[in-house]
Parts: sequence; C-alpha cells; structure tokens
Amino acid sequence: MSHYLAKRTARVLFTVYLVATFTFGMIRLLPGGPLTTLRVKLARQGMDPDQINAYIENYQNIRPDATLLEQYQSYMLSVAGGDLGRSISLDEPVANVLAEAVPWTVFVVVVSTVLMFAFAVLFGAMMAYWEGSRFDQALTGVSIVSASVPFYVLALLLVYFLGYQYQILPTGGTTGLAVEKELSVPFVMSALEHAILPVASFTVTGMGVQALAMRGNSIQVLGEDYVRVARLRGLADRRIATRYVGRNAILPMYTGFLLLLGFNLGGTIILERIFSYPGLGFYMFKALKARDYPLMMGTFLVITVALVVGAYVADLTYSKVDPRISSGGSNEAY
Amino acid sequence: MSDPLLRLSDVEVHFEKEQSLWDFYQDPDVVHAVDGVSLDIEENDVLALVGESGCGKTTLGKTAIGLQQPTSGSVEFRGQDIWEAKAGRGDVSFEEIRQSLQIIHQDPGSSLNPNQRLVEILSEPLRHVHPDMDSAERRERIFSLLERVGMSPAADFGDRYPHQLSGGEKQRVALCRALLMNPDVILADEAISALDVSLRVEMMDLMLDLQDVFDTTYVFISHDLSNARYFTEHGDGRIGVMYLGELVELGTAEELIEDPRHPYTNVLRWATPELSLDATEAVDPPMRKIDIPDPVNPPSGCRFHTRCPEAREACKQGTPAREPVDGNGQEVACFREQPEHAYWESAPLED
Amino acid sequence: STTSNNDTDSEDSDGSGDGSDGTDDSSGSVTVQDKTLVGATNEGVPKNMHYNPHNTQKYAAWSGEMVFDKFAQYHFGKGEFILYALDDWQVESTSATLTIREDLTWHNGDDVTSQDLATQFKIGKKTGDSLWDFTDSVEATGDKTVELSFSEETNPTIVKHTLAPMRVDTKHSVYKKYLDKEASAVQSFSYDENVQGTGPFKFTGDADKQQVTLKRFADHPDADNVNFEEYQYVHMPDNPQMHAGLLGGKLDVAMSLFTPPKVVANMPDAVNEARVPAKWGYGLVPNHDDPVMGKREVRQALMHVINRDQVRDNAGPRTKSTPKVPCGIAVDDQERWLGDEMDTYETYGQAETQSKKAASLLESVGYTKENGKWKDENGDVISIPIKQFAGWGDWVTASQTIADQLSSFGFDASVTTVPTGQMWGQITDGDFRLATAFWLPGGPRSAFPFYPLRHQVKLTTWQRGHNYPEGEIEVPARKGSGTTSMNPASKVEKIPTATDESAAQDLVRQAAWHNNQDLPMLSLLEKREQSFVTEDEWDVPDDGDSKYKVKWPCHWLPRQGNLQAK
Amino acid sequence: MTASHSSTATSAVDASDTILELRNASVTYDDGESYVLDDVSIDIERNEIIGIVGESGSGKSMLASALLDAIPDPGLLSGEVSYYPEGGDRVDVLDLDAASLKELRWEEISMVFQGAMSSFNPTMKVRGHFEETLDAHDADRKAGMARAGELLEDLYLDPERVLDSYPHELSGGMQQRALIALSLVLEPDVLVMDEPTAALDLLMQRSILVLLEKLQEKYDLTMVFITHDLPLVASLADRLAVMYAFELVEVGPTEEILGHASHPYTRALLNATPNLDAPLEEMEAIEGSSPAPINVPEGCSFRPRCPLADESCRVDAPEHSEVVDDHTVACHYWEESAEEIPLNYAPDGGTPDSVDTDGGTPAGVDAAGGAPDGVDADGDDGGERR
Amino acid sequence: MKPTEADSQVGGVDWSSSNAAATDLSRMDRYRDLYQERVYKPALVAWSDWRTRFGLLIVGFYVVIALIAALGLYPSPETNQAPRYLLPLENMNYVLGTTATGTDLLALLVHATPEMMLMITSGAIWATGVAVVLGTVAGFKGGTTDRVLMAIADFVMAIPGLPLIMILAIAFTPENPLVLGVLITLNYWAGLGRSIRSQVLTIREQNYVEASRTMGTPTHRIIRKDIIPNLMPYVTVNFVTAARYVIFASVGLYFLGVLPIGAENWGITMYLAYSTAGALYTIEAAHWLIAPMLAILFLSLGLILLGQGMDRVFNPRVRTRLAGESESTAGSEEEDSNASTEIL
Ligand SMILES: Nc1ncnc2c1ncn2[C@@H]1O[C@H](COP(=O)(O)OP(=O)(O)OP(=O)(O)O)[C@@H](O)[C@H]1O
Ligand SMILES: Nc1ncnc2c1ncn2[C@@H]1O[C@H](COP(=O)(O)OP(=O)(O)OP(=O)(O)O)[C@@H](O)[C@H]1O
Ligand SMILES: [Mg+2]
Ligand SMILES: [Mg+2]
Repeated sequence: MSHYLAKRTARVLFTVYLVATFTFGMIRLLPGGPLTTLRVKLARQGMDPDQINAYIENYQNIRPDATLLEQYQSYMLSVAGGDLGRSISLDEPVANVLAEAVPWTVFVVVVSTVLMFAFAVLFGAMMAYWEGSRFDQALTGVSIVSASVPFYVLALLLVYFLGYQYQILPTGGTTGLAVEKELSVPFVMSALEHAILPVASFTVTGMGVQALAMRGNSIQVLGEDYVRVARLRGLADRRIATRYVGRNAILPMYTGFLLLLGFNLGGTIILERIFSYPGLGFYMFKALKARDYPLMMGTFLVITVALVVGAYVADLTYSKVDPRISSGGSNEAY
Repeated sequence: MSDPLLRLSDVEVHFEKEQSLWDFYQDPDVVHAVDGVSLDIEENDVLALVGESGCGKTTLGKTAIGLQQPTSGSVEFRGQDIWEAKAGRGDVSFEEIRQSLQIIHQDPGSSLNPNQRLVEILSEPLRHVHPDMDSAERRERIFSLLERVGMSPAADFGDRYPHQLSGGEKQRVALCRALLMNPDVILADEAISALDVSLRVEMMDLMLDLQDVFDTTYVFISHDLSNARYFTEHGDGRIGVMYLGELVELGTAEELIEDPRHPYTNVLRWATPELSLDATEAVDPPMRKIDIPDPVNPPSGCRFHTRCPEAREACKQGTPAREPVDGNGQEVACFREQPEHAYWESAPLED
Repeated sequence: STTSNNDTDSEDSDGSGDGSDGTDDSSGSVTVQDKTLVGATNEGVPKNMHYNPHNTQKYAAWSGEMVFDKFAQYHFGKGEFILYALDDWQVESTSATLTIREDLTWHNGDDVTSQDLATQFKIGKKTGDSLWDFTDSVEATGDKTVELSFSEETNPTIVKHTLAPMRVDTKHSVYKKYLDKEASAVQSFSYDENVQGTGPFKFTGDADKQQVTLKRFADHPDADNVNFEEYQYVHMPDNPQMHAGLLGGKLDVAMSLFTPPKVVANMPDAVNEARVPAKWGYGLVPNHDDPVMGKREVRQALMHVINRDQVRDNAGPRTKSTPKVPCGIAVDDQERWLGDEMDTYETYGQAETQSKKAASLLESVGYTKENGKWKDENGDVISIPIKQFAGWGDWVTASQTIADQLSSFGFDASVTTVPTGQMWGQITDGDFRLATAFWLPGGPRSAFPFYPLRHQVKLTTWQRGHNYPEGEIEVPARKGSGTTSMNPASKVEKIPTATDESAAQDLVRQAAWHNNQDLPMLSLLEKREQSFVTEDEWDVPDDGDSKYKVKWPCHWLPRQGNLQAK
Repeated sequence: MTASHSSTATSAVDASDTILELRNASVTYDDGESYVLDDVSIDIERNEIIGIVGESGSGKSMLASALLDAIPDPGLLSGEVSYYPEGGDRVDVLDLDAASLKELRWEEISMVFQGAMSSFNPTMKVRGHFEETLDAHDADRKAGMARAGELLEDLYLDPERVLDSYPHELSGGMQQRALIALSLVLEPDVLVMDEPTAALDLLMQRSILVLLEKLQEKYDLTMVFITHDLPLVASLADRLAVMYAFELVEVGPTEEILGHASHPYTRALLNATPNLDAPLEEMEAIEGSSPAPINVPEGCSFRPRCPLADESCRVDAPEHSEVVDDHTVACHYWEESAEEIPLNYAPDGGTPDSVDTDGGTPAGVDAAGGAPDGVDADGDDGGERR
Repeated sequence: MKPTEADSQVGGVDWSSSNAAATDLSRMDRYRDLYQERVYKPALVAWSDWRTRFGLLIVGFYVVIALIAALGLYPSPETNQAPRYLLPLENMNYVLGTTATGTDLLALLVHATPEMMLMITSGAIWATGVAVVLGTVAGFKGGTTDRVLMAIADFVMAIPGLPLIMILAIAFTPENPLVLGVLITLNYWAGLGRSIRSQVLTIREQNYVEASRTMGTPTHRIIRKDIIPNLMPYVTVNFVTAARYVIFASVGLYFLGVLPIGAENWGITMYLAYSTAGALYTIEAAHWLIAPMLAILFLSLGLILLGQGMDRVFNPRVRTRLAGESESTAGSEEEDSNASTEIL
C-alpha cells in the first residue's frame, strides 16, 4: 500500500509491455506475409511473376527468415528505445509517420469527446431540470434516436449532404490543399473546417447516451438534500447549477469520459477512412490492409498507450476530483 | 455445565485502515476497534452492550458470534475455540457452531433481500436446519411463526416482498429468520434503534417472549441506556458499557443506573433522557469533551481520561483492569475503585 | 491503400507510353495560363511517395506518368504503338536498336543520353525486369542510340510490348552508384530532392498528405502543347470520393476509376468518359487435383451453366466485356488471332445457360440429378464453394451471380471470401476447389496472347497452385474429328520465339484451342478501365473520340496538345 | 430564554409576542389527493423553544418546511404563514416575491435538516459553504467568517480544522454541529431544526441539545425543534406540540404535556417510551400503526387505535379544546383520557397536582365549532396520579 | 447447537399453522406461481412502460423477421431474381426495390436478420456473462482472486476494441455468427466486469448477505440468490448496450470490408451499395444503402428503448405495484432511484 504511486506506475508499464507483446504475437498470427499485398499489386500492374519473385527476394527491407524470437526481441528493444521500426508500405520510420498522424487524431478525438461531454452535460442537466416537460420529452427522444445511429452512418450522411450535395464543408484531409503547413490563421481555420464533419459524427452520435446518463445523474442530485438546502440558503441558481448539481452529477461520468476517449480512439479507424483524414486510424487501416507489421504494431501500441495513460491519469486524479475517494484501491478507473 | 456458552478471552480486533493515495511512506493506520475484552456469556443469558457510536459494540458482538476473526485472543463456544473449529481442528463442526450463532441487524431494510418474498427468505434457515423438510412443511412452520410474531394472516404476509412491510414488520421477519435457525445466541445489533419509539417496546417484548420459547441467549447492542435497561431487566441480564474498544463496566441495569461506578457510565446515564419533570433542566454533561477520540490512536492509560471529569495524572499512565465491585456481579475498570491507588495522590487533569 | 486498392476495377496503373511521332510540330510558344489541372491519386499519402521507379513500394506511379516520358504509347483503338521518348526503335529477331528522342532533356537541363538508358536497363537487370527474360546485353552504341541483343530469337511484338511502357526515368549521374551494388540498394533509394524526370511536368517538392503538385517544365520538347502551369493530384483513397470529386466538379480528370453505371449517368455533361480494355479480368480457377474439378466435363459443364453476359451485367455492364469464346485470349484480340476458326470454338453460351449440354456432360461422368440436385457417383450433392478475394466488390457480385446460376442449375454453390493475403497463399497451396483469379494477367502486353495463355497453363503467379497437369493432354482435334495430343506448356513457350507472324499465329491457335477445350481456367470477364476528362474548363477531344483510347487520356492528351486550358 | 424561564408558561400566552404564525396550513400532494399536512395552526413565540413531536411520517418535516414556504415539489401549501420581525410589521411569507423570500430565509428564519451528511455538498469544503452563504446574502465575508468561527467554538469545534475539511472527513456529530453553525451564520431570529440529531447516538444528541440551549440563550433565538423522540426534546423545549397523522393533536407547555397529557395518543406515546424512570411492567406499545396520507380515517384520525373512541369520533373530527391556558388538545374525550389511560411513571417526582387548579377551563373555548360534547372539566384529570 | 428435535420442546409455538390451507401448495399452484412470478408480472411491468413496450415491439418484430427468414417463409435473395435497380415501391413484389444485380433488397435484409440476431445474442451473452461471472467472483472472493482477475481485466481493457477485432477478424476470418459475436465483444466484458465487481462489493456488504453467511449458506448459493438477482437491472441494461455495440461494430467492420462475406449481412449490403454502386452519390442506388441503414437504426433504437425500460422488470417494487398488490405504508418510498440506471 505504501508505494502506491510506484506500484501503479509499474503496472502501467507492465500493461504496456504486455500489450506490446500481445500485439506483436497477434499480428504475427495474421496470415499472408507482409509482401503478399505488394505481390498482388505488382501482379496487377502486369509485372511478370518471375520478375515479381525476383523483386521480392531482393526486397531486403524485410527479413522473413529471422526467427520469431529474434523479431520479437528486436522489436521490444527498439520499442523501448522509442523506435517503432520502419514501415514496409511507406518505407519510413513508423515513429515519423505516427508523429505526424497522432496530433490530428488526438485533436479530433479529444475535441469531439470534450464537445460530446460538454453538450451532453448541458442538455442532460437541462432535461433533468425541466424533468417531464415537453422539452425534456423531446430531448430525451432525440437522445435516444441519436444513440441508435452508428457514427459512421452519420458520417456517410454528412459526407453526402454537407460534403457533396451542398459542398459546404470539405471531406478530405486535415487542411485545405493550398494552405501552408505552419501555425497561421488560415491553417488553423482550415484545420478546424476539415475537422468539423469528423468531430460532428462522433459528437452528435455519442451525445445521446451521455446526455441520458447526465440526465439521470442530475435528477438524482437534484433530489439530494444539499441542493434543497443550498436553495434555502439563497444561493444563486447559477451557482447551484454548476457547483452543486453539475459538479456532483458529472463525477460518476468522469471515468466514463476516459473510457470513451479510448473507444473513440478505436473508432477513428472507420471515421478517418470515411473522411480520408490521415490520422492514426487511417494509418492503422492502411497498415492492416497492407500487412505492414511495423506500422500496424506501432499504431496499435500508440492507441493502447494513449488508453493506458488516460486511465492512469484518471486514476490518479479521481481522488482529487472527488474528495470522497481518498484511497486508490477501490475506485480505480481501470 | 462447566464451560459457558460463549467465552471471550482477551479479545482484540484491529482493522487496518485503507490508505489515502498520497501518503506513500507511512505505516497503515490501525483502528483499535476492540481491545482486551474478556467476557463470559451463559446459556439463556441476556447481555446488552451500550456505548457511543464507534466504540466497538458491533465489532465485539460480531466477534462473539464468530463473524469477525479476532486479531488476538480467543472466542470459545461451549469450550470449543470457534476459529480452531473453522480451521478444522475442533471437536465440534464449524457448521454447527455457525448455525448456533445468529444475528439481527439494525437496519431492517437492508437485512432482507429485496428480491425475495418472505417465504423464500424464511425458507433459507429451514433448509439449513432441516435439509429434508418438504416445502409444505416449511411453509407451515414459517406461517405459524409469522403468526406467532403477530403477522397474520401469515399466508398473505408470506407472499410479500420486504418493501411491502413496515419497519417493525421487517424487523420481526429478521427475528424469525434468526429464530428458525434454532440458535443458541442471537446478536441483536441495534435491532430496535431504527424503529419508531412506539414500536420499540413491542419488539423488545416479542424478543424476550420468544427467548423463553426458543431458549436463546441475546447479545443486545444499543446506544440507549433506557432500552438496554428495559431489555436486561426483563430478560434478567447484564449491561456492559463499552468505551473505545474496552468494556469498562458490567452489571445489572439496576446497578448501573442506581450506582454507576465508572464516570463514563455516569455520562451515559446523563445522556439518557428522562420524562420526569425535574429532569427537564438541562445539565452540563459530566465530561470535559464532547467528541470521542480517534480510535486509531486511542489515548494512553485509561482511555477515558481525555474526557473524564474525574481524571487525574495517574489515569494517563496505567490501564485499569475490570474488577468486581463489592463482591456482587458488578465489575468496573476504574482506578477510583482502588482506594490505595496512586490516582488519589495525583493532580486532576485540566484542559 | 483502401478498398479501392483491392477493388479490381478501380485502379490499374500500368502505363504504356510511346513517343509521339508528331512532336515539335508547332515551335511557337504558347501563352501559359495560371491554371491547375486537378486529378486524383489513390496510391498513398502523396507526401510518403517518391519518384524512384525502382523502388516500387512507394513509387508515385500516377504522378510519375507526368514526370517521366514513356518510350511509346499503345493505342488500343488502332492496336499500334506511338513512339514518344524514343524517336525510333528497330526490333529484329535477335536485337533491337533504340534511338532516344532528339531534344529530350532531364529536368535539370541535361540531355538524355544513351548512357542514361543503358544504366536504366542495367539496373532493371538487377531488379528482375522482364526485359532480361530474353535480353542478353545492352550497349550504348551512340550518343542517342542503345542496342539490345537477345539471347534467342524473340517475337518483336513481345519486345515492343516490353519496351513501350518503360519510361525514361533513370539518370545515369544519379543512379550510377547503384550499378555495382545489390538490388536492394537501389530499391530502397528515394530522392531527397531534385527529382530528375523527363516529362512535361516536374516535381518540385510540393507534396503533402493530401496532394502533390507538379510544375510545368518549359524545356520539354512538347512544352508548347501545355498551356497550364500546374498539374495537381489530390489524394483520394476511396473511389466514392473521386466520384464525388467528379460529380461535384472538384476534379478535372481521373484515371483508372471504376465508376458504376448509375454514377456515370449522373455525371455532369462536361465529364467525358473514356474506356480502354484492361486486358485483365475476372475468371475462375479450378483446382485440377480436385476429384470434381479435375474432370474436364465438369469444367465444361460449369462453363455452359455460367451465363457470362448476365454476370457482366450484374458486375458492371459498362466496364466489363465477355469473351465470345473462352480460350485465354483477350476479348478484343480474339478476332485478330483466331480469324474464321473462331466459329469452330465452343462458346459455352455467352449469354445463356446451356443446361442441356451441361447436364449431358455431367451424366457422361456418372453424375446424376435427383430432387433438383446434382449428385456424384457416391450420391453426395456436389458442392462448389467459390473462394473469393475479400473486399473486391465487383468480383463478389460476379461470384454471387455465378453461385446463384450454379445453384439453380443444381449444384450446391456458395461464395466464401478470404482476405487477399490469405487467398494468395491458399491458391498457391492448391487449397480450394474453385477460386476467383484473374484469367488475363493484365497490361497492354496481355494483348499478345502469349501472356494470358502462359498465365492460364502455368499459373506462375500462384506457383502452379491449380495443379494443371504437366505433359501431354488429349483434346478433340482442331479440325475434323478425332483427338490430338499436345503439351500446352511447351506449345505456349514457343510463341515468343516465333519471329514470324504466321508461325506465332499458328502456335497461338493451337494453344487457344486446347485452352478452349480443356479449360485450365474459366475466362469470364474482361475489365474496361474508365477514365474521365472534363471539358467545361479544358479543351479536350469530343466524347467518344478515338484519341481517348490510350492509357491514360489525362496523361497523354496534355502531351499532345489535346488537353489545354480554355 | 433559557429552560429555566420556560416554566413561566404564561409568557407564551402573550399573543403579541408571536414571531411565527401558522394558520390552517395544509400541504397536499398528488393534486390534492393526499394531505400530508392537514389544516394545522400554531403560534410560535419569540425566544421560546418549541418541540414538535410525532412518529415517523406524521408530517413533522412538512410543518417545518411550511414555516419557510419550502415544501418540496410538487407539494402545494395553502393557508397562512406570518412572520413578525422584531418591532416590524407582519410579513406574509406566502406572499413574498423571490428576492424577499431569499432574504427571509436564512437571514430571519433558517433551518437545519434531518441528516447533516446530506445537507453539505460533498465536493466542497465546509468553509466554502459558509462563504457562499455570506456572499449570497451580500454579507461581509470577514465579519461573517469571524462569526462562523465563534459559532463553531461555541459548539466545541476547532474552527480551523472543521472549515478546512470536506464534509465526509468529519464525524456525524461534528457535521451536525457545523451545520447548526452554518444555519446561524447570518444571525437569524428563528432556527427551525428538523430532527437535527436523529442520526446520532444519544450521548451526542444530548450534548448537542445542551449546546443548543446555550446558543439560544446567547443569541436570543427562537427555536423549533422537531423530533420523534419525546423524552429527548422534553429536557429542552418550553412547549411541546404533538403531531399525529398530519395534524397537531396536542399543544402545550412541556410540563403540562408531560404531567397532564390529555390526548389519548400523547398518553399512549408517553407510556410506550422506554426511559430510565418508568417501572418496567407497565411499558406498553401502541397497537396498530399510523395511517398513510391517502387513507386517513374519517373523523378523528386516531380513532382506530384509540381506547376511548366511539361513534362520534368516527363522525366528527375533534376541534382543539383548551385544557388550560396555552394547552390545547384535539380530542372529544380529553377529559376522560387521564382516567382511562394512566401514565406509567411519575412525571413530577410524585407530586402531580398543579394542573387541577386551572384544569377547570371549559373545553372548546377557542374551538370555533364548539365541542358538542364539551363537558365540565371538573375532576377529570386526577387519574394520572400514582 | 441444540439437537433439532428440540423443536418439539418449543412449547410456545404451535408449528401447525392455523391457516393450513395456505401451506398446502399443489404442483399446479406452484406452476401458476412460477408463471405469475417469472412471466406474467415481468411482462406486465415491461408493458407498462412505453419505452419497453416500443422496444419489445421493435425487437420482437426483428425476431419475427428472423423466424420468417429461418423458416424460409420469404424467398431468399438471389441475383437476377428481378429487374435491376428497381426503386422502392416501384414493383410491389420487391417493395424495397432491387440492387444492381437484380436482387430483392427486402430479401437481403430479411435473410440477414437471423444471423444478425444470433450474432447480437451471442456477443451480448458473452460480454455480460463473462463480466457477471468474473465480476461476481472477483468481488465476492476478494484477495488474490480479485487482484488477478482485475489485473486481467485491466490488461484486456487496455486493448482498443475496434482495432483488436479487426486484427482478429483478419486472423481468423470467422464466419459463424455466434463466433463473430463473441469476437466482437471479446474484450468488451472487462469494463463491465469491473463495474459489476464494485457493485458486488457493495451488495456483499449488505446485511442480508451477512445474514446468509451467518446461516452458513454456501457461497455459490449466496451469489445465486442474494447477489445476482440484485445485479439484474444493471446487467440487463448492459446486455442491451452490448447488443447494440455488436450491431454497430459488426456492421462497421463489414462496411470496411474487414469481415469475411459469408451470408447476407446489412453491413455487406451497405458495403456493396457504397463501393460497387456509388450509392452515396446516386439517387437511383440510394435505397440500396439506406434500407440496411434503417434496419440497423431501428434495431438499435429498439434495443435502447428496451434497455431504458428493462431494469424496471427486475425491480420488485415496480412489479408489485403494477400487479396491484398492496404496499404497506412504511415501505412506500418513492420509486427506486436506480430505475434511472443509465446505459453507458
Ligand atoms: N471492517 C472495518 N474496517 C475498518 N474499520 C472498521 C471496520 N469495522 C469497524 N471499524 C471501525 O472500528 C471501530 C468500531 O466500530 P463498530 O462498528 O464496532 O462500532 P459500534 O460501537 O458498533 O458503533 P455504532 O454505534 O456506530 O454502530 C470504528 O472506529 C469503526 O470505524
Ligand atoms: N414528495 C412527496 N410526495 C408525496 N408524499 C410525500 C412527499 N414527501 C413526503 N410525503 C409524505 O408526507 C408525509 C409526511 O412526511 P414528513 O416528511 O413530513 O414526515 P416526518 O414526520 O418528517 O417523518 P420522519 O420522522 O420520517 O422524517 C409522509 O407520509 C410522506 O410519505
Ligand atoms: Mg454498530
Ligand atoms: Mg421528517
């Protein structure tokens, strides 16, 4: 008990280690060596089969002859050193590819998740406040419907209507074509513009469930004595709404928030493909299709580490957020 | 019978407190819930434990009926160490001991599974005691007992869920459940505190009434001296006064109320409201502090010395043992009972 | 990339080039407009692509079409080559002499010399270029001429088909250091900067995750034909995105873009569609070791049952065509190679299900039909699971159609999809009864029947996974009655060395006949590549013009002055 | 006013010094279907401690909430609630606009609820509660906090430690005392306490009661103390009001109620309450249970459990009759009750007599409808002597 | 302990109830009881809430469709069974229209239903089943068992779901819908297991569990009788949530072309519409894409509604109230607050 922080940290590292091992093993299990896709591609370009074979034999980038153990060892060692290997399909260090992709994915996922929560908290609280009213009923209905729409369905609809039919918003890439990649107003504006649809897909579809949860929590908190007492004490409605109802109703959603981040992180595989948004999910899918082991492992690992670290932070901060939780033992986020 | 029904010898129960996330390098806090309690409980006895909240009544009670393993000391049931039996080293099977020691909880709401009907709840003990009883016979027994505790028509009550009962009825069901085990000891942990004032007497009467029928011993926990008095006087038993994990005074209700020897007993007596008009005058509490000290670091010496109006320097040093007073049943742990003690020489505590 | 990567109809970047003979016809300079021709690429994130063609993995083949000039262009309409980066090629039976286009320069201004070409060939030798299947040596004989000597007599058509798609892309000064290194060295090289190309547009480093933009190269011999500044390729990994781009006017051109008919019909009028045969297409490969599929009669029966035109209409009527006779020769080339004899070939019913014929064939091998189900000699229902490359949408449709046709005929047919990588291994290992596979190997040179015929018999792509028997095979005689026996493999192998056209034709006919009778593979559909050019802002040939019959119009037309900014 | 003054019960009769007045207050739920407070009228005198006693669910909390016009939704309060500030004009509480109501609450009348644990925001330190209350009422923070510190010290708490704790870090008794301090921080005149000690053990309850008494003295408070524990409040209150089934059945000075309880329910309650003095044999439970709001019996609501009940109790709801000055009871047979239901203890240490003197006051004096069975009270109440 | 015969000495209690008739339960009565308890009342409760009612209707509709498909009451989809690209309602034999291959779209949807339902069910059962078993065991056993199980759960939770499924799908190319369902929820149980564990920790502290232990009731029986029934509301809600997750994930993966195309599936239909007909951009093919989308939306809507109302079924308070049984005054607390247990 006394070395809790150290223990907790060690556990995070161990989990990452396990996941890396698992990932490595899992991906090795995949049939079809990494060069199959290349083979198909060359064959379809009309390249002569002999030539393809010669080509692939020459392609020394990969050492399929190394034993699994050797591959594993070298992989783990280099991962520990921050080197995720070299992508086969992109012929570039995986770390570089991901370094460029991560910010965009993180941007989209964090923004959408935060927005999702912000709106959900707002709407949920409002529904709870006017519980039973028309407004509540309507919004509850909307929430339920929004919860039954998979985000990719909404994404497709958005692409069709806003991206294609009315051409209001762009549906490909992270920024406009002509925009310089530097921190400038046009760049930021363009990045935001390109993120609107992906973010909206996550936010709108994820909001319903969260709003209903918030509504439930708020109703419960609204029934608490301390809210009633606060009213009697003459506190302003706004303070009651934020400091009393909001704060206490959001608490149970806190760990869910981080889980949701992880969930959305995984969801980018579909999302980024629909929007051709070159982030983690985009590369993950590419790598999967191309059997690009290093890239795949790298992406997988990055997503996992993001998740584990998120949970770790949740764990360490939860007791700060909720003063009632004083011990780390029983209320860990994960 | 040479061995008492239950014998607690020098029982200690300590809990390690779960630690806060941020104090890394400290030893865990240890709560001294029960410290050095020795006690014999006889067949068909009634023992009431009184004391303020957190003083270890529940812990001691649970230890006595083998629900809580003591950190040190032993608990014997008819001469058989319970925990030895549990480990399989006893002459009597643990199973038997287990069934002989039952409990009724304070909160009638939480002591009944909300998803079961009364018949189901009450079938459970019969299943243990009479494994081969058929369900019709079980129902018959359950119904007759329900009627016996005043819940009729029993068939109607039997089909109810706990939430369809009033608090008093729930408590009766809990009592029935314990009784159907045909136990030798029932620990009634604040079994009446949650009931409305007007129902308490009724419940206590019922319990005592059934004691005669079922031949059980009650360990009755309460923070209210007047309830303890009522129960023990009717049941012909004793009251034990607990303070911070220790049993500081033991005696019949009459002895404790008429002649409280321990200053803490006197405090309890003060705290117990009376209806007589001359008692309506509020008197300052006969103690120096209101709040009970932290059981994590119980005070040295006599644990009551931090609040005791009679405390003197000597009370900080040694711990008084519980000793008989005047040859009768009353026992008390206070230096003031020993005329020769250094207490009388030392300076009163002031703060 | 994505689905489209595996979507057989979506991409096919093979280029065959050709030096225009009509270069330099207008020497006057043009007014260059500050316009950008916008196309698309689905290859990969442009920023990660590069311009070393020997490093195939990430070679930017699509934009490479504009950065490098092809030796010659194959015109599918006329069936002939148009020289482009070469001024001349003299192909003899044992040698060939190539003359580089006179005023062709690298993007840094250096002339393209015979040394460059020689280096290119030599590096190609290291990396296994198929030119070296028949080539013995390469020699720069003059400043602009290179001579190839062949190891044996070689059919000139094969030589030309091998040479035409090559591009002038290997500058000696850049690549010479790889001449004496392992192939892997050059295969992992990529330009840091200063890409040395020869085409009318040059790469100046303007590439990011979403696009690559090429700049007009004013010193190109055909620079006067190009009156716009920039050629941009936007990264669109998904076909539907490109469709949307064309529908919404965001794209000016698109090459090799499979587009469903309903989408084409919705295209604005300004979009011109061009279709050229891909010499590639959907077929089925039977496992000849299989007790059922090993029977010629069963294969023939299947072919009779399959209604090819219906399959085509389901899988894409605009973009597929069906061979009149299944015989291992591409649809458009059958007439030319088989002539009148074609009538004697078994058609197996191009647009119908010939149930009767199929039934009698099956009965002839002892199969019987009971309760609408065909059963083998043991009385077991014959099941025909079709293994299918996962994710190839139109192929799935084709297979499903065939499965339904076979099922309603009385087989127990079904479709199972297998991921590409796994499928590859399963065909190679012969782990299938009937599997989808391309019956034409693809690329313009597949117009020369040697390639598809060899593909079907030897299935080298899958290491003979279909277990087609080696050695003599008995088939009905081509003319008259009786049977003839032949070794199809060796027959096919003779084709490239037949230097005389009619000798080649005879060999082809023998092999094709055998193929038609014994069906080593089932030749079912041939793909038509679609590409698109828009005319609202660009001067382009009219819809349907034969100028479009090249691969690819959007790359060829600008060079010819046929695609200019309005 | 201290407990010792309370013996001058007459002072309470001085109607001019009423501070809070409840007239015909009713609270209904379910669109008037269920009455959870049924036509209750009571005056609360300045500087007195009045104890309101009744079993669980009898409507005590409703009464307390009604005093502040703070009935939890969706309850409806009807009737009249008046507040008479020191030297000011009558304030009609139910008529106030939001701003004045906000001022009235906590600045004039404040309240301590059942269960301190749930009255504090669990995610805020105790100090925050004090500060925001001061801010909300535009009070001076510094002075206010100083007062808070003093109040906490009065309640035997260490102000610094308590203020800097989260609620869950305090024991139940400490929380309850902190809550009392919080309710007094704006120097209200009236403190309404709804079972402020129910969740605590007896020792702490008694201790808090002693402290409350001191506070009342120090700050000149009027206190309304609600509890189900009659013996507990008996030591504190000047007057007692007994509730049964959403109505007040008996109101009077503490010693009157203890000594000369006139309502059968009150008497039964006294008999059922275990205490140190009562002889054990005679402790008796009250048979049956109290009614739910939806099915309160017609007529007298205690009738089904009452040994004295007869037909008239079924028909007529009894009005309040005056037993002596300031001691009223709602029973048709209050004169007989003492005889029929003897008390099983000696409330007065064995000299219960003083009642006789003014026991003769005719019943129904201020019961408007007049009790038809209003009989002479002579010689009716001696039965409680033992 | 006293010998059991001691019962006879217990003089004060007459063991034979005066209400003898009530104690005699015939077999019939018991079945009727069982029916009342397990079927009638839950159904009554479910039906009383509009959300559950609609949810049941919708999900029931899908089950009926699945049965229709499984029993072959509706023609199976075949290529060229109808003209190509019929629009919805254009030909009443093919109400939803046809695809590019002349396949009846309605037949495609109908025949995809059984597999989808199987997949959903197996996935949801797997996810909740594993979660309940592990969560309960961990919560109840505590100690090392708890630590080990929770460490496993932590590890499993750290693996991102969708990517994992994709890799596994490619590795194992599962076609059996039951296997697929399990695959999709392979690591779904972890989060649920954790929260069930903490619920069990709470329930374990309840007095009635202690009472059961005091009676010497064996652990498995305590878990079965005291713990699990009280978890049910939470479990049902999560069952439904897991089911919804299976739909979303499976259709998404089919849509990406990651899962093998075996039988019909709405995702495959969407995928083919999207990739081979450009249905997203062509109005003539739009129905091909929209119809399966709607099939998904309605099913998940049904499940959500069901989940929203389902926990009431397990709430004895609601049950007795609706069955018209009396409720004592003392117990009439307002409806359980956990009725608002929300889905994640
Ligand atoms: N399981 C436990 N773990 C840690 N500490 C405990 C545990 N059980 C009891 N304690 C602590 O032991 C002390 C005695 O507790 P116990 O419940 O026996 O008191 P009690 O006299 O029954 O109090 P109450 O009247 O409030 O029921 C308390 O300080 C309590 O916090
Ligand atoms: N929101 C509500 N809707 C309907 N009835 C209510 C509501 N709140 C309380 N009641 C009912 O009003 C009656 C009086 O409640 P109240 O809280 O005043 O009782 P109490 O005397 O304070 O009881 P306790 O001692 O348990 O606090 C009870 O019967 C209760 O069930
Ligand atoms: Mg206790
Ligand atoms: Mg109350």
